[in-house]
Amino acid sequence: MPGSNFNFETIEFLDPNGQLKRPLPEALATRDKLVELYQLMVQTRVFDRAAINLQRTGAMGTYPSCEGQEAIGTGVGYAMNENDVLVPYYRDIATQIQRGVLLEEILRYWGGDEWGMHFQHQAQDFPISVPIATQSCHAVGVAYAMKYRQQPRAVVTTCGDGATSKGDFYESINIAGALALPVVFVVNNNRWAISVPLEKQTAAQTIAHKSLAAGIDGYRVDGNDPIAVFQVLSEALELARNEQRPSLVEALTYRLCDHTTADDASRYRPQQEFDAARELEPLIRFKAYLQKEQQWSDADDESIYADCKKQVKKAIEAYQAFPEQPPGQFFDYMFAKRTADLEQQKQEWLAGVKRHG
Amino acid sequence: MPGSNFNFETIEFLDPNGQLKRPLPEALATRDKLVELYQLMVQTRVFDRAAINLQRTGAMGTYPSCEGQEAIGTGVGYAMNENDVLVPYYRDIATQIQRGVLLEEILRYWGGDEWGMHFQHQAQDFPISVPIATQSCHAVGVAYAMKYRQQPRAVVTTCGDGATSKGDFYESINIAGALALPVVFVVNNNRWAISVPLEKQTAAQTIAHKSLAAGIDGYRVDGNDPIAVFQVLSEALELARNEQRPSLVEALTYRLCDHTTADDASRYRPQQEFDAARELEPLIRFKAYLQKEQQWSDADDESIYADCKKQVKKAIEAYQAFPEQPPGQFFDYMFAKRTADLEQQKQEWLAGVKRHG
Amino acid sequence: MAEWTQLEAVNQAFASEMGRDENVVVLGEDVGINGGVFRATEGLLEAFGAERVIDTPLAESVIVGMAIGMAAQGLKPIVELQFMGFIYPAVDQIINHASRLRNRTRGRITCPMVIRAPFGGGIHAPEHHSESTEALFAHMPGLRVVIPSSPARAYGLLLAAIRDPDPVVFLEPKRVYRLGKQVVEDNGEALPLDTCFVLRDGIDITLVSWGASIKETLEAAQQLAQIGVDAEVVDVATISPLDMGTILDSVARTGRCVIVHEAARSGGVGAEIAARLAGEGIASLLAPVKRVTGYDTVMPLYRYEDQYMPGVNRIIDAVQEAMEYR
Amino acid sequence: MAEWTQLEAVNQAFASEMGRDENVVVLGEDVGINGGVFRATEGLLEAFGAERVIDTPLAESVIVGMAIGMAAQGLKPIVELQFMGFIYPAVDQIINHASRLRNRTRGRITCPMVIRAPFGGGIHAPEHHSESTEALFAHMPGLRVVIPSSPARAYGLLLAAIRDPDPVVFLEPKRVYRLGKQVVEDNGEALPLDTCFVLRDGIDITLVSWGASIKETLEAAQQLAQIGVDAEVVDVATISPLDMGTILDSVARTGRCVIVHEAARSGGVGAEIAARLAGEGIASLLAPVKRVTGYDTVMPLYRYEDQYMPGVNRIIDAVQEAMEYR
Ligand SMILES: Cc1ncc(C[n+]2csc(CCOP(=O)(O)OP(=O)(O)O)c2C)c(N)n1
Ligand SMILES: Cc1ncc(C[n+]2csc(CCOP(=O)(O)OP(=O)(O)O)c2C)c(N)n1
Ligand SMILES: [Mg+2]
Ligand SMILES: [Mg+2]
Repeated sequence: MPGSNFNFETIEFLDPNGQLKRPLPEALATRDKLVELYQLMVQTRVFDRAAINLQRTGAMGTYPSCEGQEAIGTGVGYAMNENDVLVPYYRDIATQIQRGVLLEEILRYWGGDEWGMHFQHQAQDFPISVPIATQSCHAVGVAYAMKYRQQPRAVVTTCGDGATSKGDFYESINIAGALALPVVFVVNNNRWAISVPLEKQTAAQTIAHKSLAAGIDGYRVDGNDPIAVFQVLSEALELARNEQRPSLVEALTYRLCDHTTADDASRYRPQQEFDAARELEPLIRFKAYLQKEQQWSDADDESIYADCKKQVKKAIEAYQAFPEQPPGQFFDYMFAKRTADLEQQKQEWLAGVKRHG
Repeated sequence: MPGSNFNFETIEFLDPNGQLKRPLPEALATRDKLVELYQLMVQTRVFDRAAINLQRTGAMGTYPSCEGQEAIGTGVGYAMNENDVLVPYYRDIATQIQRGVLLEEILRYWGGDEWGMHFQHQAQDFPISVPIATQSCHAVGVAYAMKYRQQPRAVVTTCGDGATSKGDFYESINIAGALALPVVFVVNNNRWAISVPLEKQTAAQTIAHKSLAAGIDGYRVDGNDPIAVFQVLSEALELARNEQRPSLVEALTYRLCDHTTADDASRYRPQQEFDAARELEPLIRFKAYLQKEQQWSDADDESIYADCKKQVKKAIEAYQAFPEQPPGQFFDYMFAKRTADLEQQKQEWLAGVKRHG
Repeated sequence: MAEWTQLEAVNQAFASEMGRDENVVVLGEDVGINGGVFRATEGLLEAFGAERVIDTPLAESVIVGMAIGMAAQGLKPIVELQFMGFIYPAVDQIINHASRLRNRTRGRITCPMVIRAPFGGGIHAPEHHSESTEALFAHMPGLRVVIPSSPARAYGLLLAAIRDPDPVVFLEPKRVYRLGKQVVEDNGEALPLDTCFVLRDGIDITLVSWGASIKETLEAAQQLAQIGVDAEVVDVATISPLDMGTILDSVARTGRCVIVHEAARSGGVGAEIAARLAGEGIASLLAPVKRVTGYDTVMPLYRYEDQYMPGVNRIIDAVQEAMEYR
Repeated sequence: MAEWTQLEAVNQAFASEMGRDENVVVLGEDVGINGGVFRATEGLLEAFGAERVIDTPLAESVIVGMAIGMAAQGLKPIVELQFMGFIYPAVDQIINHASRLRNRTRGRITCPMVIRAPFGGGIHAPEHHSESTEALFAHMPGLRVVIPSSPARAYGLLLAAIRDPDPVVFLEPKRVYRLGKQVVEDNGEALPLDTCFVLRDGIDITLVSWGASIKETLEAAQQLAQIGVDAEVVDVATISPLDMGTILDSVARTGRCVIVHEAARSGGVGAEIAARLAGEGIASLLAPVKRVTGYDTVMPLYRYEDQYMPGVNRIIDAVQEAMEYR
């Protein structure tokens, strides 16, 4: 078939055994930085497990785990500048924590409170978008504003493999190409969209091939390797910031979890495939690398886990200590100022509360 | 840029001077067939001019000319089997007339009467879709039904270059690939979407490259050459019907007309570009070929034009002789049976007509 | 005879009709091996095969658009949209095509298809999973909008929707999907569309509702009975086209009306019902028509959704106001 | 001072506000060199450059979605959608995002943006070019829906819409785009949103309308005056949120009300107004609230569109019925 024989090379630094296959990128060539990457992944994993547990015990609502996909967010966040903007989806915790979003805010959102998206320490990043792929469109708008103001900034927006089937994804990459906007589209290709495997999602040879439809740069990267993700994103962001060259990055990973806590993947996922993917997961690999090449000890490892657990414990306490919204606050943020209708409805509502408690 | 160096060859038979560059496809290797192709193009052109004239004189509403693009519909229609299905857009007159749609029906539609889409002699083809690219979705559904019933049939759906920016186009080619459906997407790349030139529409290297996003076959063809269009469509349809291989065909042409009669292209279109495109248009080229290679005389040409004009005159007479819809018919086809509400509204309406005439 | 939840009733209606008519196919995200995120299509893949139970890519516009093409070829597609909050990308196909193809072609191409979506709040689901925007579709000429509120009606109305020669938006109140079972005979018999169901006779006031709110409405009626107010309860069921006759008849007898729905108040389907009462029904009205509804706000995230939902207390308050009006 | 058509007034509002505020940008299909298919953006490209007057690819969803991203960064995007019939692909972005981002982020990210679309029938345009589905947007919490009906209101309300800190759907009645000129002062002054405009005082009956139908409504009022019926005419202008106070006041004085709109009757914005009259306003009503509207059908193709449109005769008939009601 014409065209299908074109290949995107998959960029890898660490192999599944933690063996470094190319020299480290300069920006990561110190032990501290590498440990930081590891710490971010561990932090994410520890948080993720705790969040699932909160859901299971009824202390929080439905939650989408990102187990197995921690390297993507870690590499992406590490490559971003503070004044770049993130337009995320729901498996980007590792990125969000680097962007200043608090763990307790993430819990608060999944705990059913809008304040979880208020982001005390992050003014410009978008909240996650539940309607799949819609955020791609916002990202190009943010990128347009940066270009309009001639700022050397860029946008990273993320989505899943399933999202690449949606019109919004394609309209966005196409307009990013047509208007030459500083935006990087990162696709977390975890091979599943709830119960639909990638093979049913698209016949495209790879997700990276979709970049050709928009005339933007395409990259494929090992999404279980935070070094590779960092490196590719750094390059892509550089081109975006300085040359207004948009790109699409396909990060290959696997969803080592149910779709969300409301899902049961055993209904549809072949156990063998899952077991094989487990072998490739980022934390084991990175630890092996650190042990082999960076004098990483079991004690170091334990101490990092202990640290992360402490952080998460604090976040859970903060989550549980959040004040309730004042009664009827849901009327208050629809518009800059409550309309007359909303004012009347709020009064009516308050009167009802008064009557019935 | 990775991938952008991949090229789709443009398939051509006739060069702009009417010189045959490859042997004729077997299916067209008689003078009669070639004359038939020419006649279809002439018929379309003559009709088109007459339709514009009807609009200008107030006898018909807004009309989208297809001047310069007659070879696409001619080749497409000629390649289709009777039991294939066409899901067209608004510049497919040359295809539609081969499918049994009457010229007077086309006039009737643009003359503001739904009966123009009733198609007395064509039960299954879709009417044109005004909302851009929406028809691509219908085409995959029709193709699904054919595949479900294991019929060796296929669907052709068409759209413009602008339409390829829309989510619906992409969702459709992607699902056609994912489900392996017998459908051919033909893009009339006339280089403009109203006032927006192709360069602003997409940064893709070619429209054919968009096939790579869906993992379907891609073709590029000279859309001013009905032989080339016929040949590519024949191959693509064969693969669709027998192997459930969907494809995307980019047909290169130029919009040698205003967008519609409501448009004034001189506001935005470079005259030079237009003049250059004029040189390449299909009727001149095909006539030159017939003269050089098929003993085509001026008398033959005049007689074909005379024939076509006669047809068009008859069509206009039929259009003008159409009976008016019975009063209030717009209530009658919303549902298989008028609902109680519609019955009541129709009675109310009829009473008003009685009162005021 | 079996006892079913609404969800089971939906599933059985599928099974029954797919067994009867091989033109019926089901398509949507996760409808196959996963049986749908609510399990409404559970077992269908095994029973009818992957050609008839189609797991699609994640693309709502083409899912509905594709169903239109299928329907034009004589199939009877049933689309599952995962949640009503994800119906919007398909609105163009629904409004501009599904509802119009018959009229556009003067009957040559028709769209017998069903678009199903779970809707409504109250299950502590994430953002965009609690929509009640049925009014959007009720305003669209050429569409039927049908909402069951019990297992028997889910079964009978879904059968009717599948067999209807025109497109039907079929909204399933997910809050009551698994709430309460009912004996339903699996006899393949459809219930009538375009008809209200009177669930409780009464003489003092008419309560009009649909979907999950029927639950609170019936509860309110029961409590009201204890304080001497005898309420009639009407389940609209087909919210478009409205069977206004039944409602007008009831209000002609009771003189008072309270409409209950979860959707935002302004421009909700309650407005149309109240408007017709203000028109044709005005002579019957002894009191203002009250609407107990969601507010003109987004549905709050789950921790606060109870504040938003129209509950029994609010219905009773409105009824009492209406009863006291002179 | 200049005499402008509505179209010129829109164009001037653009020019005025773009001159004043460089955060204002315009985007859409053909808005650049072509000046928009109706020429509403004519001259803006030359005056403000291609960075601020953006010809986009043909993709309504990303056009609106992109505007959301721009607005989040402090730009004030004005989107032109070519016709209201092509707004549907963008409904998801409008409903799920533009109207909700402020609430979702508790005010952190807001969407000051305007979505303009020409709407309504009566210009003999092709299929899908005659939509009046304003009710869809009026039902959406978090959106303002504004419809001017004169050059002065087009100018003043568009300025207000651009300056508003929240998203505004701004629907321009294209049938009257070039019908009649009016002296408008180009003073950069906005008119108030969320307010009805009383166009004619009267004591016998209240006529409520918006958009192009204001024309027939005023004509009807004039003819009615000749037969002794003195009608008050209210232009709703902001159809969401409704300024119901003005309408209730008027009906409190007249006791009768006829609502006129081009959209399909069932579930139209007229329903909400009538419903509020049936609620809060019931004590004022001396006659049934009448709605003179489009029918629950698709707008017919142009040869038959006059059959569909609510004309002066139908308004007068309804008024007479309302006046005769005892
Ligand atoms: C428009 C829309 N349709 C459907 C859904 C329901 N849904 C939530 S996540 C999901 C699958 C997403 O898969 P993918 O894009 O691969 O991301 P992943 O969850 O695998 O990271 C679906 C269908 C939704 N949120 N939005
Ligand atoms: C969804 C939608 N948006 C906008 C329009 C208005 N419109 C009609 S044709 C057209 C341009 C189409 O360009 P292209 O796809 O290249 O086809 P061409 O007319 O050049 O054959 C536009 C914007 C429409 N019909 N539908
Ligand atoms: Mg995935
Ligand atoms: Mg074109």
